[in-house]
Amino acid sequence: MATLELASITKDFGAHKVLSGIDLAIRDREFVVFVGPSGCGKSTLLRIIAGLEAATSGRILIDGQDVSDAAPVDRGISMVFQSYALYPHLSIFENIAFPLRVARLPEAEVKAKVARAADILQLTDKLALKPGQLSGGQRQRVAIGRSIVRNPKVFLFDEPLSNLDAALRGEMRVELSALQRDLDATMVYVTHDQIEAMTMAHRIVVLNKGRIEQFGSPMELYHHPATRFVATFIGQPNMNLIPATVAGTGAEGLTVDFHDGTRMTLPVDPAGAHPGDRVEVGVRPENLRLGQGLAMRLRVLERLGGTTIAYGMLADGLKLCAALPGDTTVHEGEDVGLTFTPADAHVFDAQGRVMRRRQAPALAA
Amino acid sequence: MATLELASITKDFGAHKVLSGIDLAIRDREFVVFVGPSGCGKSTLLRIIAGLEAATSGRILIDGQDVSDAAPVDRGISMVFQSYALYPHLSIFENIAFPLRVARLPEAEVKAKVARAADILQLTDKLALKPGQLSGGQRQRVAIGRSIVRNPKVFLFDEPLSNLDAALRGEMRVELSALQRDLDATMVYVTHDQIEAMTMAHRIVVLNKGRIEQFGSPMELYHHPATRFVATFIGQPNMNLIPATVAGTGAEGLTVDFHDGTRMTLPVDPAGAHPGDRVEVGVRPENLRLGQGLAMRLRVLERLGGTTIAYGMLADGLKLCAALPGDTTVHEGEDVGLTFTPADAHVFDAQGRVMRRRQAPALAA
Amino acid sequence: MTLVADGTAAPQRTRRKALSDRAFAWILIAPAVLFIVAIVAWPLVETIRLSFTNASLAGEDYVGLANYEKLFQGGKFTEIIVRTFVWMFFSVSLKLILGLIGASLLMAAVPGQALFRILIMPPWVIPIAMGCLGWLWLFNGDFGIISGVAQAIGLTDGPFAFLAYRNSAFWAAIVTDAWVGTPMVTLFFLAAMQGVSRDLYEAAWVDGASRWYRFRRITIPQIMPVIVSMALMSAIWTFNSFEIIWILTQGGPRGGTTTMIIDTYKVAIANLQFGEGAARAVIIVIMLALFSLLYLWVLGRVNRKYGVK
Amino acid sequence: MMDRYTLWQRIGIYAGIGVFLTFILLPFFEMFMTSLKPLNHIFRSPYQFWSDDFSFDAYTRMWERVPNLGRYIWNSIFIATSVTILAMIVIVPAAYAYARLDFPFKTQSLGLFLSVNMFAGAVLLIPLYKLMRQLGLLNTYWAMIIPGVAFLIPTGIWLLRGYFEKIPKEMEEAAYMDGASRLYTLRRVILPLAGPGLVVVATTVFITAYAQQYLFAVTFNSDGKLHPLPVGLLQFIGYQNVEWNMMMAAALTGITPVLLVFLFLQRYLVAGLTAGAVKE
Amino acid sequence: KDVHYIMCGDERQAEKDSVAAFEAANPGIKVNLEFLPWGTCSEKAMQMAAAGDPPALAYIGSRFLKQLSKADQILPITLTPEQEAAYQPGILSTVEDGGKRWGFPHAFSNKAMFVNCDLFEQAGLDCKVPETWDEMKAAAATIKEKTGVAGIGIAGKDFDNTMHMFLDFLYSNGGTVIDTVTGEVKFDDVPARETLQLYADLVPVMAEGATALERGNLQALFEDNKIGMYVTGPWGMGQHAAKNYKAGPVPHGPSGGSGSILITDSIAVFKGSGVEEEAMKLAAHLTSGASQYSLDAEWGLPPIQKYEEMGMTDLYYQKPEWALFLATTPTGKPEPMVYNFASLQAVFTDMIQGVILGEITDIDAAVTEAAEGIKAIQ
Ligand SMILES: Nc1ncnc2c1ncn2[C@@H]1O[C@H](COP(=O)(O)OP(=O)(O)OP(=O)(O)O)[C@@H](O)[C@H]1O
Ligand SMILES: Nc1ncnc2c1ncn2[C@@H]1O[C@H](COP(=O)(O)OP(=O)(O)OP(=O)(O)O)[C@@H](O)[C@H]1O
Ligand SMILES: [Mg+2]
Ligand SMILES: [Mg+2]
Repeated sequence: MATLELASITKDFGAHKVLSGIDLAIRDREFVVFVGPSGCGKSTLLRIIAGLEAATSGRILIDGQDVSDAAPVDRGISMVFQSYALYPHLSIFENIAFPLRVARLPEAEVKAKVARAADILQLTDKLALKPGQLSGGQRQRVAIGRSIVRNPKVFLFDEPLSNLDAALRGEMRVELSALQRDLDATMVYVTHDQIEAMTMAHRIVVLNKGRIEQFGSPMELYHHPATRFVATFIGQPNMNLIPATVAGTGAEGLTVDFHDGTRMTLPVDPAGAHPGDRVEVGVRPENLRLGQGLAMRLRVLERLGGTTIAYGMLADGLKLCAALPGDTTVHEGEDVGLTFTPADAHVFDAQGRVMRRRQAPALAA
Repeated sequence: MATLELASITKDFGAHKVLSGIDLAIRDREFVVFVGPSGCGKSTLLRIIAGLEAATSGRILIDGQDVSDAAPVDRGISMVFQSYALYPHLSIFENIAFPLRVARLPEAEVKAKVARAADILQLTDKLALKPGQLSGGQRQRVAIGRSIVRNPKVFLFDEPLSNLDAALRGEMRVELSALQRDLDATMVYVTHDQIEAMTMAHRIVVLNKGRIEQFGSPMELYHHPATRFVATFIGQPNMNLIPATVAGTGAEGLTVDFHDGTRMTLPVDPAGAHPGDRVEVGVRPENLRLGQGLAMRLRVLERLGGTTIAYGMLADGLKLCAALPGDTTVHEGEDVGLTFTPADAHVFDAQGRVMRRRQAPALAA
Repeated sequence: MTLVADGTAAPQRTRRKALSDRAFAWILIAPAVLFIVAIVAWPLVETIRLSFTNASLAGEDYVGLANYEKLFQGGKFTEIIVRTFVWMFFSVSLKLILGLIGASLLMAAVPGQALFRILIMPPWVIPIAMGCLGWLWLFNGDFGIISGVAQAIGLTDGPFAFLAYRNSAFWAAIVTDAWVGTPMVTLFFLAAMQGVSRDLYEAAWVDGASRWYRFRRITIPQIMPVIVSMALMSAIWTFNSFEIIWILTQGGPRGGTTTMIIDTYKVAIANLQFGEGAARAVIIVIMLALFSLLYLWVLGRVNRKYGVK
Repeated sequence: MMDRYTLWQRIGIYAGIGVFLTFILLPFFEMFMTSLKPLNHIFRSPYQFWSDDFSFDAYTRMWERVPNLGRYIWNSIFIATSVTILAMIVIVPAAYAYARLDFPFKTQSLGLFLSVNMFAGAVLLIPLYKLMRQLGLLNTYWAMIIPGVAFLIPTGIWLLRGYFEKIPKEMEEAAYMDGASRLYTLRRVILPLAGPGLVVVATTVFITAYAQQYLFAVTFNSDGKLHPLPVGLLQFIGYQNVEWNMMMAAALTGITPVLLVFLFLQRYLVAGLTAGAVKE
Repeated sequence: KDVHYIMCGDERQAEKDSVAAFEAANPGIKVNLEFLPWGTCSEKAMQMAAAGDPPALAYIGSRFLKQLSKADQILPITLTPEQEAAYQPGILSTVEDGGKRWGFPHAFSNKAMFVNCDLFEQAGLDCKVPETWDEMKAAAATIKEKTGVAGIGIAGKDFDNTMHMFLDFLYSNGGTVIDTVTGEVKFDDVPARETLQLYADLVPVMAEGATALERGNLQALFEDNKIGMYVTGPWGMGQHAAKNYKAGPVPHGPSGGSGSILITDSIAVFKGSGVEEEAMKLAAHLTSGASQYSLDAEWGLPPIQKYEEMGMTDLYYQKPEWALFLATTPTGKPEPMVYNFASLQAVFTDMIQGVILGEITDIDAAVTEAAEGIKAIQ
C-alpha cells in the first residue's frame, strides 16, 4: 500500500554514532527484513521510521511524502514490539481496540473492526480473556491484531518472534508470511535470526555498525554476498573461510595456493588481485563433500537425520565445518578429506570485499 | 565414571502427579539428554537426581549405591543451572572455587584445581573479573567450571544453553560435546530443543506428561520413533501425518487408502491392523519430493539456500511441509505434486503406536 | 518518547520536541516542588537566618556567629554530639541485627509464617507516641512487667527503674527506638531476601554449603546494598527521632539521653531561644548532609563490590 | 527445596520467632493489661497477670470520660486519609516525570527532594508556625495535613518511581504509536499497570501519616474538636489523676482502624516492596 | 469580638459556666475557650506569642510572667482596691515584677507532708508526721530497715516537680534562692547546702529510681504502700482518701522553720491580640468572687481569696482536713522569678539528679556552681 524511503538518515546518541548515512527505498507491498549483529542499530533505525526516535539528520518519506516531523500516528505506520507491549489489565478485545478508542471511533465500528482482525488472526474466541491467559503465540497474534485494526500503510516489527520457542517460531514465521500476502502490506521486520530473514524477506538489509552492508533478495545475499561480513553472517552453519595466497590471475579466474600446498583455480573476477596477495576463500559447509582435498580431523559430528554436520580441524589448526549427507558413515576422531567445486567458492580480498563470482546459480524470483 | 539408575521414580506436587514410574539405567560415560515439551517433568526429574527435590517414591542408584536419601553433595553429582546461578558478588575465581571453599580445601589445592578448570574452559585471563563483566557464553563456561572442580561422578545440566543466542548456542553445543569426551564423564542434560538433543546425546529420553515415551539413540528415535508423539517431536520441520484407512494387510506390509483415493503399500509390520482401521501415515518433509502423488497448493516457501521448505495444503485442507532441494523452481500459489518412497513411511495406529518398519536404514554407531 | 540528550547539534525539530517534553516534566513536578519549597525549603532558609540572630520571645537582633561560638564553648555540645552518634550507632546496629535475624526467621518455610509476618508490623503502624507510652510502662521499676518478671524469677532483688540511670535510660531509649524501627527494616530485608534467586541457594547446596554458610556467603552479600540503604535511612530517622526520648525521659537523667534533636527542641521550643535553637538545627542539617554524602560514597562502593548493576 | 529442617532447627526457628514477636508485641500486651485494670489497681506491685477485678470497663467508660474520643479517632483517620489523597495527587505525576521524562537537573532535583528526609519537623517548627499563620491555616485540618504531605512527598516519589520504571517502556510507546496523548496514556495505561505500586505507596503514606500526627497537631492546632487521637489521648491526663486504663483502652481502640487497613493490604505491601523499593 | 482563651487541663465545668455567664453579660464578645493538656498549655501560649499570634489571654504558671513581661508580650494589670483586698496575703507577690503586676492569680497551692500510717505501724513507729529532718530521716531509715520499703519518695525526673519539692525543703530550712527585694542570688548559703545534704542522706532510703519519678509516680507509690511519706499538695487528700494517712507541715531543717513553696497560676493578658480590653474584662470576671470560688471548689485547691470576707458561707475548705493547708499558707514562699524559668529549672534538676545518682559528692561545690548558674540566667 505504500513505499518507504529513507534518505541519508544518521543518528547519534551523544558522541556515539549509531547510524550513519542510511539510504533505502522500500517498494510497495514489499517485505523487508533488517538483520545484523546485536547493537548494529536495527532497532534504532526501525524506531526512527516509527517516529519514536528522532533522526539526527536525514529524511523519511512514506508514499513520497516527507513525514520526518510527523507524529507516529500521522505517519500511517504501526509497530509490533518484541515484548508485544500488550496491556495486561485490558481484555484482548480492548487491547486490539486500543488504537480505535484513542481515535474515538463509534462503538459499532470498533466492534466490527476488532471482529474482523480477530477473525483473520483466529482470536475470535479469546476476545474476553486477558493477555496473561494466552500462550506466547496467541499474544503475538494479539499484538499483530492491534497493529492491523488501524489499516496502517506500513507495518513495523521489532524481533516479534524472539520470545517464542523454536517450534512456535517456525509456525509463526509461516503465518506472518501468509499475513503479509493477505494484507498486501508493506512490512519492515527486524531480527537477528538469519533464518527468519532468509525465509520471510523479499529483500534483506544487512546492517553492520550502523551502515548498510548489502540490500538484496535472500538468494542474492546467499549466492552473491557483497562482503566477507555478509557471507559469514548469512547461511547456517557459517561459511568456512580458508586463507590462501594469490598465485596468479587468468581468464578462467583466480589461481590460489592453500597453506597445505594445494593449488586451485576459482572462477571469479580477479580484477585488482596481484600474485602474493592474501585472500580468503569462502566455502559453505553444504558445498563441501568427502573426497581428495583438504585433510581434516573430525572432532564432533552432529547427526541431524537428513544431514550430518561435521566439525573438524585442518592440520594448521583452522576449524572447518561440513554438511554431509545424513547417511555418511564417518566417526569422530577420524581423518577425512574434503573437497569442493571451484564454482562454489567465494573469494574475499584483504579488505573483505568479494570478487565477483562468474558461475553463480541463477537467482530465484 | 559412574552409572546412574532410576527405579520407579514418581513425584507428586500435592494432587498433581508430575512424574509416574520412571525407570532408567544410564551407562558409565554416557551423555543422556532428556527432551520433552514444557512442563513434562524434565527439570523435576533432574532435580530429583540432584537431590534438590525428594521423589515421592522410587530409588536412585549411583554406581549401584542407593543415594535416594543422601544430600546432594554426598551423591557425587554436580549441576549446572539454566540461569547459571553464578554468585554476582564473587570473582570468577571464587565462583569456580566455591565448592572447594565449602569443602575447606587448602589454598594451594584450590588454586591448582581452579587453574586447571579455567585452563580447560579458556577462562584463565578472566579469573579476576566479576560475572557481570562476562558475556553469556563465558558465564556458561564459568558455571561448568564450578561443576567440574569437584570431580563429580555425574554431571547434570538443566537447559544450560537456552539463554544464549543461536550462534553461540551452536558453538557451545560443540564445546560441550568435546568436554564430555575429554572428561570421560557421565552427563545428564535437559533441554527442550530437539536439535541439541539430536546433536549431543548418545541416548535420548523423550518425556511426555511425566512418562518416558522412548529411550534410545538419536538415529533410533529418528528412524524408529516408538510413538506418534516421538515421531512428531523429533525432526525439524516436523513429520507430516497423513490420515489413511487400512485397505488390507499382506506379506509386503500394510496397504492403505489416502483420502484422495491413492492406494499405497507400505513395508511395515501390520500386526493387529484390520481393514477399515484408521491410521496415520507419517512422512518426514525431507522424504517428500516433487512428483506424481499428493496434490498440494504451495502457500509459503522458505528458501534456506541448500534446501527450500515448502508449506502447503492438500485439497482436503491438510497442511503439509516438504523439504525440497535449494534449486527447485516452484512458486508460492503454485499447485505441485508430492511423492515419497514407501520405505520412508511410518504408520501409527489410532492409539499413536508405531507399526514396525521393515526397511529402515542401518543405524549409525 | 526518548529524547535527544544533547541539544547542541540537534536540528530544529528534535529541539522543539525536547522542549515540550521538558515543559511537561516541569508541570508534573511543579506541585511537588511547590510543596517542598513552601513547607521545607523556606522554613529552612528562615531557620538559617534565625541562627544568626538572638531571636527569642523578646524579638530578634542580628548577632553574627555568636550563637555558633557559644555552642562550642565549654564542651557540653560536643558531648551531646558524641552521644548522638553513639545513640545512632547502637540503635541502627540493633535495628539492622534484629531486622536480619527477624527477616531470616520469617523467611523460614514453617507453618504460620504468614501470620508471623503480619504480627511483626504493629510498631510501625501505630503512632509512635502511643508505642512509647507502652514502653514507658514496661520500663517502670515498680509496676512494669520487665522489672516485675525479673524480680519474680530472681534476676534482681528489688524493683529496677530503667529510666532512672544514665546507662539504663540510654539503652532503654535505644531499645525503644529499635522497636519502632525494626518492623520496617525487617520488612525491607524480607523483601530483599525474597528477591535473591533460589538458584543461588540450590547451587550452593549442591556444592555442600550449610545453611549458615549459605547465609553468610550468599544472603548477606546479595542483600548488602539494601542493608546499606536501610542503614542510612535508619540513621537519619534515628538522628531525628524526637518523640521517643521526649516521652521516655525528656533527655534525662542529667542529660544522659539528650541527643542533638532533644537539645535543639529544649532550647528552641521549651526555652524559646529560637536563635540558639536555629544554630543547633543548622548544625544537625550540616551533619546529616555530610553523613549522607559519606553514605552515598559507601553505597557506590558496595554496589560495585557486590556486582549489582 | 528438599533441604528440610531437622526437628531441632524447627524448634529453634519457632523459639526465635517467639522471642522476636515477644519483643515486638510486649508493649501492646502491657497496654492491654493496663486497660483491663481498675484505676485503683493500676499501680500495684508485684506485677500481676490476672486478678478478679480486671474488666473491660475502661472500654465503655472512656467514651464518657472524653466525649470527643470518637471524634479524635475519626480526625486521625480523616487527616491520614486526606494526607494520603493529597500526597498521591502530588506524588504520582512527579514520580512519573522522574521515571520517564528527561529534563534538566533531573538527578540533582531528585537528590534535593530526597534530602528532605534529613529534616525533622521539630527542627523547622517555628518558621513553619509562622508560615501556617500567614496562610491562615492555623486551627484547621489543613495545618495538620499540609506539613504531613510535604514531608511524605520525597519518599513517595522515590518509591513510586521504582514501580513506574518497572513498567516496560514499550507499553507507552505502543500507545504513543497509536496516537494516544500523554495524559490518555497515563490514565489508561500507566496508572492501571502501576496499581500494586500505588497501593503500596498509598498504604505507606497512610500509615506514616497516621503514625506521626503528634507534633504538628500540638503545635498548629488549638481547636479541641480537630485534634487527632495522639493529642486527644492527653485528655486522660487530669489535674490530679491520669486515667491510664482508659487512655490505654482508647489507644488500643484508636489503632484498630489502621491495623485493619494494614491487615487488608499487607499482602500487597510485602510483595510490593520486593517489586518496587528494593531494586538498588 | 472573638477572644481566644487558653486554659490548662481537662475541661472544667466551673470555668465553662463562668465564661458562659460572661458572654451572656457582654453580648458581642465571643470567647473561644480552649482547654489544653498540662505540660503543653503554657508552652503553647508562649510559642504562639513568639510567632506573633498570641492568644488574647492564657492560664499560665506565674513563674513565666517575668519572662513574658520582659519580652513585652503581656500587659500589666491593674486591680481595683476591692480585687486587691480579696486575695489572700502573699498571693499577689507571685505576679509582681518591677513594681507592676502581670497576671490575675487564678489558682494557688501549697504543700504538706503525707505519711503512710500502715507502713509506719508496720515498722513499729507511731503514725505521726515528723517535725524535723532528723525525725524524718530516722523514720525513713526505720521503715526501710523494717519493711524493706522506701522510707520516703523524692521526685527527681526532668520535670518542674523536682525543683518544687526541693524548694519545699529549702524553704523549710530558711533558705532563699533569689532575694525578692534586691534580686540578689542568695542560694550559695548554708540552708541550701543543708538541703542538698539532706537529699544525699536520704538516697539510701528513698524510692528506687528517683530520677525517673515525678508527682504522679509518687502518688501511685504512696497509694500502693511503696513509700512511707512524701510531700504533695491538697489534692493528696482526695487522692489518698481511702488510705490510712496523716498529713502535716513539711518537716523543718536545722536552719529554719517549716514552710513550703507557694505556687500560683495566673491569667495573663497578651499584647497584640487586638482584643486586649475585652481580655482584661474577661480575666477580671474569671478571677472575681463567685467565678473564682467555683473553680477553687471544683479543683479542690486552697482558697486563693478571702471568701468569708465576701460573705460566702458553707465553704468547702471549712472541713477539718483543710485546716492544715489553710494554716501553713502564710509560711509559704513563691517560686523564684527569673527571665528564663526553664533554664533555672534545668540548673536545679541537674544538681538534684547529680546527688541522687551519686555523681555529685562535693555538696559545697555543687551548691556554689548552681548559684553561679542561677546568676548567669539572671
Ligand atoms: N537511548 C539510547 N541512548 C544511548 N545509546 C543507545 C540508546 N539506544 C540504543 N543505543 C545504542 O545504540 C546502538 C544500537 O542499538 P539498537 O538497539 O538499535 O541495536 P540493535 O541492532 O537493535 O541490537 P539488538 O539486536 O541487540 O536489539 C547500541 O550500541 C546501543 O547501545
Ligand atoms: N514446586 C512445585 N510445586 C508444584 N508444581 C510444580 C512445582 N515444580 C514443578 N511443578 C509442576 O510440575 C510440572 C513439571 O515441571 P518441570 O519444571 O519439571 O517441567 P519441565 O519439563 O522442566 O518444563 P520446562 O521445559 O518448561 O522447564 C509442571 O506442571 C509444573 O507446574
Ligand atoms: Mg533491537
Ligand atoms: Mg525445566
